[in-house]
Amino acid sequence: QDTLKAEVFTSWTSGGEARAVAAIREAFETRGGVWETSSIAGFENANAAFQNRVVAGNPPTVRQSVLGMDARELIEMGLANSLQAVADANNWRDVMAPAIYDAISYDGEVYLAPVGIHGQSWMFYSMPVFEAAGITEAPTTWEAFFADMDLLKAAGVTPIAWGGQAWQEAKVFNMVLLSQVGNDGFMKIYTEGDEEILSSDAIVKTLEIFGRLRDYVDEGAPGRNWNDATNMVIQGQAGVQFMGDWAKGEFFAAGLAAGTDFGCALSPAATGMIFIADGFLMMKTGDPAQDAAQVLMAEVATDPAVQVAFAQAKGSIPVRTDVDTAALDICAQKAMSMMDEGLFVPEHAITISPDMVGQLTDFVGDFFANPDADPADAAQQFADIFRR
Amino acid sequence: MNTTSPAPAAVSVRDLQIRYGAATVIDGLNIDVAAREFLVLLGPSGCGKSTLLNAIAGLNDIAGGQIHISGKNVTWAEPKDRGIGMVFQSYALYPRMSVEKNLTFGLRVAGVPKDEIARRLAHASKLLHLDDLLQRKPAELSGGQRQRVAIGRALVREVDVFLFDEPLSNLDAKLRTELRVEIKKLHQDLGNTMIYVTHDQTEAMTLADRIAIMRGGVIQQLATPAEVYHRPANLFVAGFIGAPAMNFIPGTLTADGAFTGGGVVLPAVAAGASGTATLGIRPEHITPVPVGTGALRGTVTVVEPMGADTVVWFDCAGQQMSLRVMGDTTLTPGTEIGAAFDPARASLFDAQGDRI
Amino acid sequence: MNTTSPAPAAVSVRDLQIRYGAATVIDGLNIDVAAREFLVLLGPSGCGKSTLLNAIAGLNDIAGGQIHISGKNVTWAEPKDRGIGMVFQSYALYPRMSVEKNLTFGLRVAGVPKDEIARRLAHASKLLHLDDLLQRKPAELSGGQRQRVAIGRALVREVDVFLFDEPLSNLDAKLRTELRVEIKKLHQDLGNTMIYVTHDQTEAMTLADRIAIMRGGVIQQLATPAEVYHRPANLFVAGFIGAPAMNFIPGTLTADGAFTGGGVVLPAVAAGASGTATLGIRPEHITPVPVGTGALRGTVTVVEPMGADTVVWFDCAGQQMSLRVMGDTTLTPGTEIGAAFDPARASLFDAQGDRI
Amino acid sequence: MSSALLQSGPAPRKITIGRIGLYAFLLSMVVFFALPLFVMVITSLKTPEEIRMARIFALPAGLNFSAWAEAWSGACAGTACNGVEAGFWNSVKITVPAVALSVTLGALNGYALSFWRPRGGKILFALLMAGALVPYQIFLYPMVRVLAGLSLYNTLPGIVLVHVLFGLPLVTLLFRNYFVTLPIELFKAARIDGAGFWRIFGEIMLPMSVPMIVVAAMLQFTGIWNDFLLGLVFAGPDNLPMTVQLNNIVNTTTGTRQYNVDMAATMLTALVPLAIYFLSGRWFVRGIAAGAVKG
Amino acid sequence: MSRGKWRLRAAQLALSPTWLTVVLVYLGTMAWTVTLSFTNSRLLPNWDFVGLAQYARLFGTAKWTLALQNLVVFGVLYVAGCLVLGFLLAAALDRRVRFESAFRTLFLYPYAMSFVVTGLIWQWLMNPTLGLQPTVQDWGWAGFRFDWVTSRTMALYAVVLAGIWQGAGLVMVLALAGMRGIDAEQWRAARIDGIPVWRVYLSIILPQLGPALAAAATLLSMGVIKTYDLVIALTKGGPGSATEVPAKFIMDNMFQRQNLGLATAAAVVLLLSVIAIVVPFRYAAYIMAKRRAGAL
Ligand SMILES: Nc1ncnc2c1ncn2[C@@H]1O[C@H](COP(=O)(O)OP(=O)(O)OP(=O)(O)O)[C@@H](O)[C@H]1O
Ligand SMILES: Nc1ncnc2c1ncn2[C@@H]1O[C@H](COP(=O)(O)OP(=O)(O)OP(=O)(O)O)[C@@H](O)[C@H]1O
Ligand SMILES: [Mg+2]
Ligand SMILES: [Mg+2]
Repeated sequence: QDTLKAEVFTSWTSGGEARAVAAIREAFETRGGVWETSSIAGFENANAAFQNRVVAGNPPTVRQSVLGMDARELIEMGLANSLQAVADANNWRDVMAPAIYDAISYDGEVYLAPVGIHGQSWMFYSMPVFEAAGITEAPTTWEAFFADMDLLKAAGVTPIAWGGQAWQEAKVFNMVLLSQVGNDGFMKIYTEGDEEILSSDAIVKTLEIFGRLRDYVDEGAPGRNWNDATNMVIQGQAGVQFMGDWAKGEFFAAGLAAGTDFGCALSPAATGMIFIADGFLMMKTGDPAQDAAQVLMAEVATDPAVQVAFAQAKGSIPVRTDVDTAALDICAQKAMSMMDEGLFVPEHAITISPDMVGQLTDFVGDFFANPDADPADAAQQFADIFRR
Repeated sequence: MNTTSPAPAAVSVRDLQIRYGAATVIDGLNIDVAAREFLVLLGPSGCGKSTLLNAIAGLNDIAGGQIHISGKNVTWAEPKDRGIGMVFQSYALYPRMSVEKNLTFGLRVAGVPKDEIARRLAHASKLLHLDDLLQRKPAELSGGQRQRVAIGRALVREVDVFLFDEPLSNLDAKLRTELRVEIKKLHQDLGNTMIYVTHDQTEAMTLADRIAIMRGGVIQQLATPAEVYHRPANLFVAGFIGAPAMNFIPGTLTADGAFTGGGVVLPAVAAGASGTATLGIRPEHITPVPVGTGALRGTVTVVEPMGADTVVWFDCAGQQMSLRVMGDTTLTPGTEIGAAFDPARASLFDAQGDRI
Repeated sequence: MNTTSPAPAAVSVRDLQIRYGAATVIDGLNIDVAAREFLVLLGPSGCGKSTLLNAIAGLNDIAGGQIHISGKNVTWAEPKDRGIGMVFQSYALYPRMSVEKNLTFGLRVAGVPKDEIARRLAHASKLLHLDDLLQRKPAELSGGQRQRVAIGRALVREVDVFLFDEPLSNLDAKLRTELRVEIKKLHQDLGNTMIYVTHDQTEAMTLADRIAIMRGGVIQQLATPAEVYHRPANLFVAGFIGAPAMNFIPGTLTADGAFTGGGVVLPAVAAGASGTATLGIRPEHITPVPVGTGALRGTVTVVEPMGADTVVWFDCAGQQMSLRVMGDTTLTPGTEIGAAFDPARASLFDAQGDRI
Repeated sequence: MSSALLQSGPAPRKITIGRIGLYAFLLSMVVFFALPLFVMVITSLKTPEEIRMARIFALPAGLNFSAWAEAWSGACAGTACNGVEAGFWNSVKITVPAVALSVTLGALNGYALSFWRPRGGKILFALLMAGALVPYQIFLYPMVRVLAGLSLYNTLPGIVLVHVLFGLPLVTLLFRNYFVTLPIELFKAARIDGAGFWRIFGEIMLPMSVPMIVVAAMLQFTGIWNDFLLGLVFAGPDNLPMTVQLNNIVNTTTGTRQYNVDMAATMLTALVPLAIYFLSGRWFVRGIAAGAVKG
Repeated sequence: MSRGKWRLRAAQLALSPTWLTVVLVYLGTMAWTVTLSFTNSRLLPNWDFVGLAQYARLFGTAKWTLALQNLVVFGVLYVAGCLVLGFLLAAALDRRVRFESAFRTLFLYPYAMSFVVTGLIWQWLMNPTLGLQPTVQDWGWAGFRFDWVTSRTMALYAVVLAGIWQGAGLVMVLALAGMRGIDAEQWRAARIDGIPVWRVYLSIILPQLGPALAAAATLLSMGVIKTYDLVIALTKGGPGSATEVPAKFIMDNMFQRQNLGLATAAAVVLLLSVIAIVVPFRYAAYIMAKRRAGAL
């Protein structure tokens, strides 16, 4: 009999990511699977390698993929296996939040096995640094935030640990945007390209606030990796970092505890939690053994115990609502409760095409890099992305 | 087919046409080389000597005509099958092979038996005094030695026809004189047919049984050295052969066949011709005589003592002329002299430059 | 201080020593070149001619000695300050500059006024017939034209001493003959001092007022061409000058001064000397005579007709000898001949090779 | 007696201002060119603590090769902690045959194009040169299709083939330019000796082109060894070259960036081509002088 | 009488792999690319033709025009910089310096480094918080700034600098070989003419190095168009889009943004621009060579 061998193609190579994957792997192997990792660091590189393998008709068994539009074309071209049967058998519709179940379904059919949800509107901060600067609690408005940042500056630390790569900047931009347009407005922009909101003052305001952040960034920021930025907070060289919850993994890996060494607050004035979720896409390989392995993989990845272990390691939150959250850290618990309240908003990558994601990223990157950029003009450019 | 009775001719070229791209370099050339003959192709640079030789060797594609070697039509044959050996100006020795390997490469390629190769190698290296050099690489040889190896490479092929393309022109004057004599002796010893390209007239004169003087792909004169020297077929040949060059006196032919020009009057030299003409006199056929005597007069400009003889340049009615005397001379620049010559040894050319 | 009265000498070299690394190429050489003299340095390749010339030009570091030019000690002066112009074998034209630029580049760098440059340019280009070529690049010139430009570049410097390093050896024989005459005329017109390096003896013979024959960095003979040709100072000079080379007959001198060797007996040629000796006879001083008459006898091996004269090689007691006759000859290889010569025109060398 | 006499005029000074300026320029260039290498080496020898002090020019406290050892066999990329060792051997397996093949084929091309001038040769050469100017990215998909069709995709022979194909223009150019400088008489002499196409190539032309083989091999070697994109796309998971693994190590970090390990891995990756240049740079220069790269 | 043809059969045979490569790989790929550029392919190739829409979009994309501009600026500065520095180095080494071969090796070794390594190391040296800047500031020169990689205006020059560091050695070797090939008598002639050394290099040697430098420029240009690794390793195209280059634009759209149609259109435009630059250049060289041959 053929072994249940699965080649898993991921771009998860950093510490927390790697440990999270290991959690799935362990369970998969315990249940008789044979796991083979193909990981390439960097999205561009991983994508290039993956897409070429698809073109060659030699895809890996399992592809790590972001929920939403990213996998759409592969599915539409019939290159992926449906997971509807697994989903039905394991009753995914009931144990997963509707937002998630929607995001893994394409035209009514489930194709992705979700593995983790990331809350993205986080502001991590170093508690010792805040204390030393005389800041007692995390700011909840932008005005308060900037006041605190001035304190940090005066204390001689870099206020914001800034990862100067456009995709990171886009996430911060979204946090500001969310604070200005609210959950509904955010959804309207990113699902419908709502003209009214796009032409409103809120966008200009967003860009003004976003632009002000430049003053609190050190000169080494451009090009910096997110984990290098996280490390600045860990080392006490910087005060805050805006980042998704995967940054927690770095804090934990450095032996820091949430709530005592570092704080996880919502970004100022946040009205909800922007999320992004990862899943496994099961590629059509034409090999029955691999098909079987894919089913096993889907079951393992969504298994409650694995979900908790994965979330713990990666800093994410489980995709199921029926798991025991006690083992999770306080940040994750905070996020879970927000999810229960229905305050989760999907990130742009889930709702708009990769092409538009790219344009948005370019836009944000250029805007932030150019201190002379005029917010009003920039608001026009932002709206243009959705007008095409 | 009608002209193909090449039994006596070792090499016979018929209506040869050669083009490089659009340019026709040789257009309808015919030449027959007798067996055992030493034929020299002489001409200025670019006149097509190498082109012709390469065509005979089969190294050039030809556009038309035929080539026969030793009675066989080899027009389309491979170079190796033509029964020729060739020696190049640049020696073209294989730089990474020893002399011995150089000499035997062709034989080994052809699969000649070992002992036969050894025999031929021994023969050639003895004849050319290469015995001590066999293990050297070409870079370790002097120019003259390299040239001998190149000849040896043709020799071991034991063919009837040897082709030489300016084999001595990369050597210095002294060596050239020595090797010239060697080649002449080699020809006397071997008795092959040799076709030899050069632009050095001394080589041509001393080596050739016959000289073919070429210009622009056309043979101007094909004759023995003496004939070419003393009875040049046209002005080009006359000017090309001889150093210093033949003196030319422009003039006219009158209806009665007399030549007048440059102060010279020669009665009844050319019956029937008329119009402009040129009189050619070789420097050694002019003798200095007291001023007033002799057909010519002029002022000495330069005196070139050569040891055995002396060339005196003089200005004759605005034209530089030269004369040659044995040994030394007392003439000095500035002297007025007269000059006499023997009309019988002079050449006369018509308006087209052809000999009358 | 005793030797330094260089007023009459244009160039004066004292005790010159030149080393390349450890090898001493020239060791204690002295030579004086008179003003307006045409001195030729002649010698085989590698004998140090270029080295000496470069030292005079200031292009070589010297290890010892002094050099005076036009009365000034220039031993350490920069080349440009020595009042010399130089013409190189490879022409050394600046390839990307037009002829005009080539001629004037040095003047422009030196900051010579524009009209002065124009004057000198006009003068040189007129003298050398370069007017039509001024806008061409060197690559667009023929060899002879390039050589004229190279001379022009030395000319515009308006200096007293011209140095030539084998200026004609890259040209073909015909052009060489022509330009040789031009250079000779140039010297006659300009009246500068010229030092001219060559290994071509014809050039040396025809151009020189005096020839310095060098070998291994040492001057073997410094004399007029006629003297060098007819009374060579030693065997080396005798063999080096003349083509075909002088015939040498080895022999012995008896106590009474008679020479015996190769079947030749010459009574009382060298009083006082004895031991082995060599008799040298130039080919043109040997005349073919009926077998049995004449001092020598032999078999003709090769006949080289040259047009104006003919060289006949004959085997004389196992030794190749040559003789030269005017015009053609009826001798053919294999003929037995006798050969006569005039002892007065022969040279005799002692065991050390020096002239007796 | 004559020392006063012989001593006349100033003897040339050996050390001139120009000379000093020349060496000053050269030394400043040495700093410019050597600095990065120097920093890489010393950083790779430092401990993480030393690096954190942010003095990149400070010499390491001691010779600490642990970063090298880790980079070689222990550094992590994802769940795998194997360093660059496997990649090193993959690179060797890819580079050696690819260099050998492309140099052979390029030499053959150059030879055929320059001496035999077959019909269409000029067009072929022009197309080849045009191909050298195209960005690799656009070759990827079609090449992948072709290789997949040949069952060579993601195999060692496949990646070798890709390198050979993309190396051809440069190597062909080198050899063609070299062969046209050789005297055509050599070729003619061999033809008269009866040698055919292959024999002339193997016994006469190849032995003569050693300088060019060196240049071509060195250029190809560094090119292929340093390649990232083609290795990433064509080599397949089992044959990933060293550069891809270097990328995985350098671009993924856990906590504090291990600059010393990054630098050691970088050095290890660059080591082979560097060694080749340091050891045979002389031959490279000689080959270039022999006429490799002209117009 | 089909002579001549069979004689060349071996040559054609030897060239057949190359023909195959050229036709299948180069021409085939180009045809494929051109075709795709007329489709609206996104993640994977499809054959849904949309005419020139991708081209229209391409030239409406500020990032692409910026990438082209950057490529031109980078290409010109990089090639010119390599040529100038390489020539200077060669001229310096040509002056019979001691330890010449040590210098030469040192100047050449960066050429053995990949662009990835080059980019990494210079990114580090030019990083204002890690590299040269804090160190020199520590030495007491507080105003010292060397933050090119993170400066929007200077980042492109940072790429140029790293490129020159990598490529100047090759030019040096080529130029030095060219200089050593120049007839020594020209130097002597120039000394007699009293031309200062620098002037000889400038007015006499430099013009003669034309072919060598052209060859070097060709080799370097081949790299310019493909510039990707260096930018990725050094700046990732940033800050903002300050160092965006066409190859990265193509790469991003092909593999990141699921915009294959646009990527292929960009590739075609890039290719056409290369041809538009190279062909007239080559043609001019060809004409000049012809003229020179004809003139003699
Ligand atoms: N491969 C070629 N392609 C085009 N033209 C050529 C080629 N080879 C020779 N030619 C031309 O053909 C003519 C004859 O050339 P060829 O080499 O036969 O002259 P040559 O008499 O041997 O001259 P030289 O004495 O200089 O060797 C010349 O005008 C030359 O330019
Ligand atoms: N730069 C050098 N380094 C070392 N030895 C040299 C150098 N130049 C010349 N020589 C040696 O010095 C000797 C004289 O050389 P020189 O060039 O003066 O000879 P030449 O008489 O001009 O010869 P040719 O007729 O070949 O030009 C030769 O033995 C040569 O090998
Ligand atoms: Mg020829
Ligand atoms: Mg010399």
